[in-house]
Amino acid sequence: MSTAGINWFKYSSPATFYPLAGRMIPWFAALAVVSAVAGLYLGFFVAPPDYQQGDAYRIMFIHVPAAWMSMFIYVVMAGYAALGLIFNTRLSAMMASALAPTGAMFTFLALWTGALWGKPMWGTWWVWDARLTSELILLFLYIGYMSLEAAIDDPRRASRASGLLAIVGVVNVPIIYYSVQWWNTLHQGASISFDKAPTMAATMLAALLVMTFACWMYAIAIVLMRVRNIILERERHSEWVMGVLEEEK
Amino acid sequence: MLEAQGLGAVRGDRRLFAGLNFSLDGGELLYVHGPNGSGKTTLLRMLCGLVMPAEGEVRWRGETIRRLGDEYRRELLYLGHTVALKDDLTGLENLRIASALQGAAVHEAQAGEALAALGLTGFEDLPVRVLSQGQKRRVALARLQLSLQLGRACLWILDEPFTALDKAAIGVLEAVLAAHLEGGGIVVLTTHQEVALTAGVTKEIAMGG
Amino acid sequence: MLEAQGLGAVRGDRRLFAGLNFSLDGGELLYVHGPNGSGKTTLLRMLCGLVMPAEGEVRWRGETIRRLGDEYRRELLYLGHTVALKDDLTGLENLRIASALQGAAVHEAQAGEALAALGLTGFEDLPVRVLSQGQKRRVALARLQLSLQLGRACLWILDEPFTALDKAAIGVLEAVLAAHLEGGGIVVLTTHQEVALTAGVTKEIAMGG
Amino acid sequence: MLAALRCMVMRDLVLAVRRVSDVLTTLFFFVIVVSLFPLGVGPEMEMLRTIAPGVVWVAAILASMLALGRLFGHDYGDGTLEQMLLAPQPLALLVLGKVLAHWLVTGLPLVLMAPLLGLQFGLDTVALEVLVISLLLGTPAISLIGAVGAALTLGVRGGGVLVSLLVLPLYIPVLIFGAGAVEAEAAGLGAGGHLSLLGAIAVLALCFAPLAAAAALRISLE
Amino acid sequence: MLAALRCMVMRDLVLAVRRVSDVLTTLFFFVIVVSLFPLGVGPEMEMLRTIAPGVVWVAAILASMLALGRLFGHDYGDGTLEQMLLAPQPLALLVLGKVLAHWLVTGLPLVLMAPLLGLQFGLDTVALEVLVISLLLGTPAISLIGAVGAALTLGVRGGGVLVSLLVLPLYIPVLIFGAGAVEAEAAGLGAGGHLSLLGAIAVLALCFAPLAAAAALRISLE
Ligand code: HEM
Ligand SMILES: Nc1ncnc2c1ncn2[C@@H]1O[C@H](COP(=O)(O)OP(=O)(O)OP(=O)(O)O)[C@@H](O)[C@H]1O
Ligand SMILES: Nc1ncnc2c1ncn2[C@@H]1O[C@H](COP(=O)(O)OP(=O)(O)OP(=O)(O)O)[C@@H](O)[C@H]1O
Ligand SMILES: [Mg+2]
Ligand SMILES: [Mg+2]
Repeated sequence: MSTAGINWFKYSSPATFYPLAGRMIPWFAALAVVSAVAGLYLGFFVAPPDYQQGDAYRIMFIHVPAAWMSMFIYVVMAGYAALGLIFNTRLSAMMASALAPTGAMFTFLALWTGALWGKPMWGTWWVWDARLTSELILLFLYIGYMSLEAAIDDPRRASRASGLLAIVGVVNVPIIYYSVQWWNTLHQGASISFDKAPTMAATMLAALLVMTFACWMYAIAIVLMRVRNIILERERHSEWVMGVLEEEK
Repeated sequence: MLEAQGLGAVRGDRRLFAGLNFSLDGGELLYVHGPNGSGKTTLLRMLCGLVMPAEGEVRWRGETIRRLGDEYRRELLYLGHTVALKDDLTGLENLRIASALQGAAVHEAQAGEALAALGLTGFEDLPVRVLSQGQKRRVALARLQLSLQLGRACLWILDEPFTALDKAAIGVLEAVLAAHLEGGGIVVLTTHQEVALTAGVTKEIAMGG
Repeated sequence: MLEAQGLGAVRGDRRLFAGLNFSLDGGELLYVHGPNGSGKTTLLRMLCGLVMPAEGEVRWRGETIRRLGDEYRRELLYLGHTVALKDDLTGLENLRIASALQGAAVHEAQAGEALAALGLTGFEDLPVRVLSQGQKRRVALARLQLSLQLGRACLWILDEPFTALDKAAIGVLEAVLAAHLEGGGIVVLTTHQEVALTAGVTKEIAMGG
Repeated sequence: MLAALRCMVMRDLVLAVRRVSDVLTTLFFFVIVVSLFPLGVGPEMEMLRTIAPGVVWVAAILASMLALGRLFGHDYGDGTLEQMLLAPQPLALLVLGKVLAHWLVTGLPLVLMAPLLGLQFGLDTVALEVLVISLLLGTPAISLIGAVGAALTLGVRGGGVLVSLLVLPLYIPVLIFGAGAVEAEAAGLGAGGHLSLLGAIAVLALCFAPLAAAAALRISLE
Repeated sequence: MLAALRCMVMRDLVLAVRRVSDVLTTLFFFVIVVSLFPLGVGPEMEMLRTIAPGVVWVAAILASMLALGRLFGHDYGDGTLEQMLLAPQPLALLVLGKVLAHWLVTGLPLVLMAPLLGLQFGLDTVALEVLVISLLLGTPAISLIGAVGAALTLGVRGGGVLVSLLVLPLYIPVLIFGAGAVEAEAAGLGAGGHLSLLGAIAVLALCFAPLAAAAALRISLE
């Protein structure tokens, strides 16, 4: 195995990861704040009003990143869960459970902003179309993951059981993503793709990308914070945690 | 044949045991004792591979049981706190199914013999549901008798097998254990009752404070 | 005070017992013994009013228990084969609720004392689910200790109370029983283990065989 | 007596809090069942609006029926129910306490959630109001009636499904008046009549169901 | 190996025969849920015909989901599941045997019953045919996927309801393609595409669900 392998295993130990995460959090948090401010400014003040939708479309700058994040975080979570199950690394399991609440939050945000947007656009808060429904199901999957984890007391068993569930649930993600193509629906199809020229104004696109970046940074920062707490809780009997707690007193 | 190396168990905030070592050869009985809650059941389940050790490992014929998998389980017979019987099936059916899943299908006659040896003549065809506590345990223990008849499983792990048995049944069980040890089998058991476990070499582990 | 008149039980095709008579006064212990499946549990449940007798009747202070209803149950404490604890509640909570339903609310301190008497100091606040087999039984038995402290229930009916207990716990239970008998209580119990039941008058019923 | 009732209610609420997931899952089951329908029948808004009260009511009945298994099931399994029978308190009172706690934990959340779901089906404010009132009267009746079925099927293997069979027919009047109230309102007929019938059912159930359930428990535990 | 599979299937079938009420109750639950709808929704035939495939499918999913509790529940409770884990047979194989028996006992009767119910909703012969085929492909998938959820929630209090939360999201594609097949047929689009997707789901579930369920069992019994 190469040196990279050794490093990897070194940082997969909670004891080394804990201080590293502590040092990284401020950077990500700062990046998140800066890019969120920039993105919102671009989106709400610089980007031109849409010729059809007027200003209502601006909700997109929250809706679309949130919807992307909701799916992406699920995949990442399942990936960590798989690592945890296969290599029995404690840290990956902790990462997976730290990701879930953030993913659920973004899913909820996508649903909420989508509903707000639907009122002016489609004249109703909600339609039962494939994409909306599958996004709702994604929320259920997150909630199922979290309830299963909460329902089992032994943390090791809990993270293994919920990890397995996360992996099984991955099948839903492609369904959400392709739902627009498989069923003809009210909801917008993909407007950004790599093989076609962008169909929207450059400032809109820029605002969207900056907002997405902000969501990323926010997610990383908050997940690192959460994982630090989980590490402390699960490893509270190990010597290094005792040491950390002593220091912080 | 059965070896424990540096076994340790943690439950909740409590470290039940750590650094437990022993090894057992054919014909040996390991008597695990200790007060309530000292970790006997946990240790036994660990030896079966049902609980992952927090540290250390269990070896069978020199190989870790995690790697052996089915090979190990073929030679293992575990009876826990619960009787592991289907209430709706008769004693006979229960015994035959348990045996078939263990990889050794038996005839009705053989199963009937094993039940008779445990004093259940006349009760073979009742659904287990209506049997008394002690009779249920006897049906469960008939698996030992059957395994003895077939000469199959070689490692018996028994968690408080004497519970709820009357004196006659205790006598039968003692005889079965002795016969198994004589045939070169291994037994690991816990019990709070005082019973005569004299045949073969008896090792002891005292758990807990 | 407790009288059985011509009690009989039939289960399926089997007549377990018939024409059973006895009477118990304060300070007396009735030791019901017999082989597995002889009908001990059935008899005990009949004395509680959980099983209707096929023939005969059970009387308490001269009145049939069917007529007495709640009055009888207020003086009765039954512990069966199962531990009757909520897995999700702690030992302390289980004890307090059981007591409140019995009509005698107790303080946390009192319940804690009872648990401590059974050697469960340090385990009061764990959910019962994680306790070992013997620890669960100890929590159940703490109800006896508590009833002793309160001087409430006067008739204890115990089905194999010594199961799964280690020696220390058996000692405690014996002492609790003795104290109850000394205070004029009545105990009906079954057990397959040999334990010292010397205090008070001991009557015996041999079932089956 | 009231102390025993309170003790019972508190006990079951504490147990529910220990297992918050229990509470949430009934609720989510309700939400999921309601959400399944549009997937099965297709997304036309007009049709969805018409079937909405029926769907919400059927989902509420199914969700509370599923939760019935837990009403006595655990207590039976661990032997505490036997102890309740031996307690010197009127058994019907203890049953009432258990049902009350059960409703607070499973029925009430459904009532609170229903308007949100109704909104998704495009119901208007008045219809939503009637829906909530009808559920508020109907769900206690459902819990009470269900308790009798749950008590009768205790210890019967497959009881979980048998209980549905026993109680569903009894739920039919509740369903008809409940869903009917919303439809009547929508049709401009006024929901008053339906609602008062629903109330009558609830009161009747409150008077008799605990007694019947207590009797059923004594039979089941023989 | 096949002997172990056969032994498992036979065992569960014998147990089901001993408890015929179990088998019947799943079926009756299905019938009752389907029959509740017209009560909740009102009697217009045209609308009933439109919603029929959706209703039948939702009812089938709910009924098989309810039966999931019995898949491993009893074996877990009485300790025989632990013995299965200790058996020298691939656990996934034993799981497959259990699921197969479970489907024969709970899924197949639904499939056979469905045309009768469809008839009551006024579906024509072609639609009925598609309905039966879609259920024949869909119900095994439902049992297989459900096994994973049932295994994960073993020993978790409130598992009975939690399992619905876990598996329902995974059932949605089955529901969409299943009910969609009948609707597509009715709309003259042909059910072929939907049915082959449904078949693909079933095959995938057959390959992976037993493995996942076996892994889940090992985790749950730790
Ligand atoms: C509750 C309602 C809604 C939900 C659950 C929802 C869900 C989603 C999801 C999951 C995505 C990401 C899919 C992808 O990247 O391909 C998305 C993207 C998007 N949504 Fe929504 N949406 C809702 C309402 C709306 C409404 C009302 C509109 C505007 C008419 C809208 C416009 C968009 C757009 C433009 C995208 C970006 C598509 C792309 O660029 O790929 N959404 N939505
Ligand atoms: N989550 C937990 N937190 C604290 N302690 C726990 C937890 N889970 C289990 N335990 C403890 O672990 C021990 C389990 O012991 P085990 O069942 O192996 O005991 P045992 O020796 O078999 O006892 P018995 O003789 O009573 O059967 C108990 O003391 C129990 O209290
Ligand atoms: N339906 C039935 N048909 C035949 N026999 C039955 C039936 N129901 C119960 N029995 C018998 O009734 C007896 C019940 O005995 P009970 O449980 O009272 O025994 P016990 O003395 O408590 O035994 P143990 O010491 O094993 O606890 C058993 O022998 C059982 O086989
Ligand atoms: Mg033990
Ligand atoms: Mg007995």
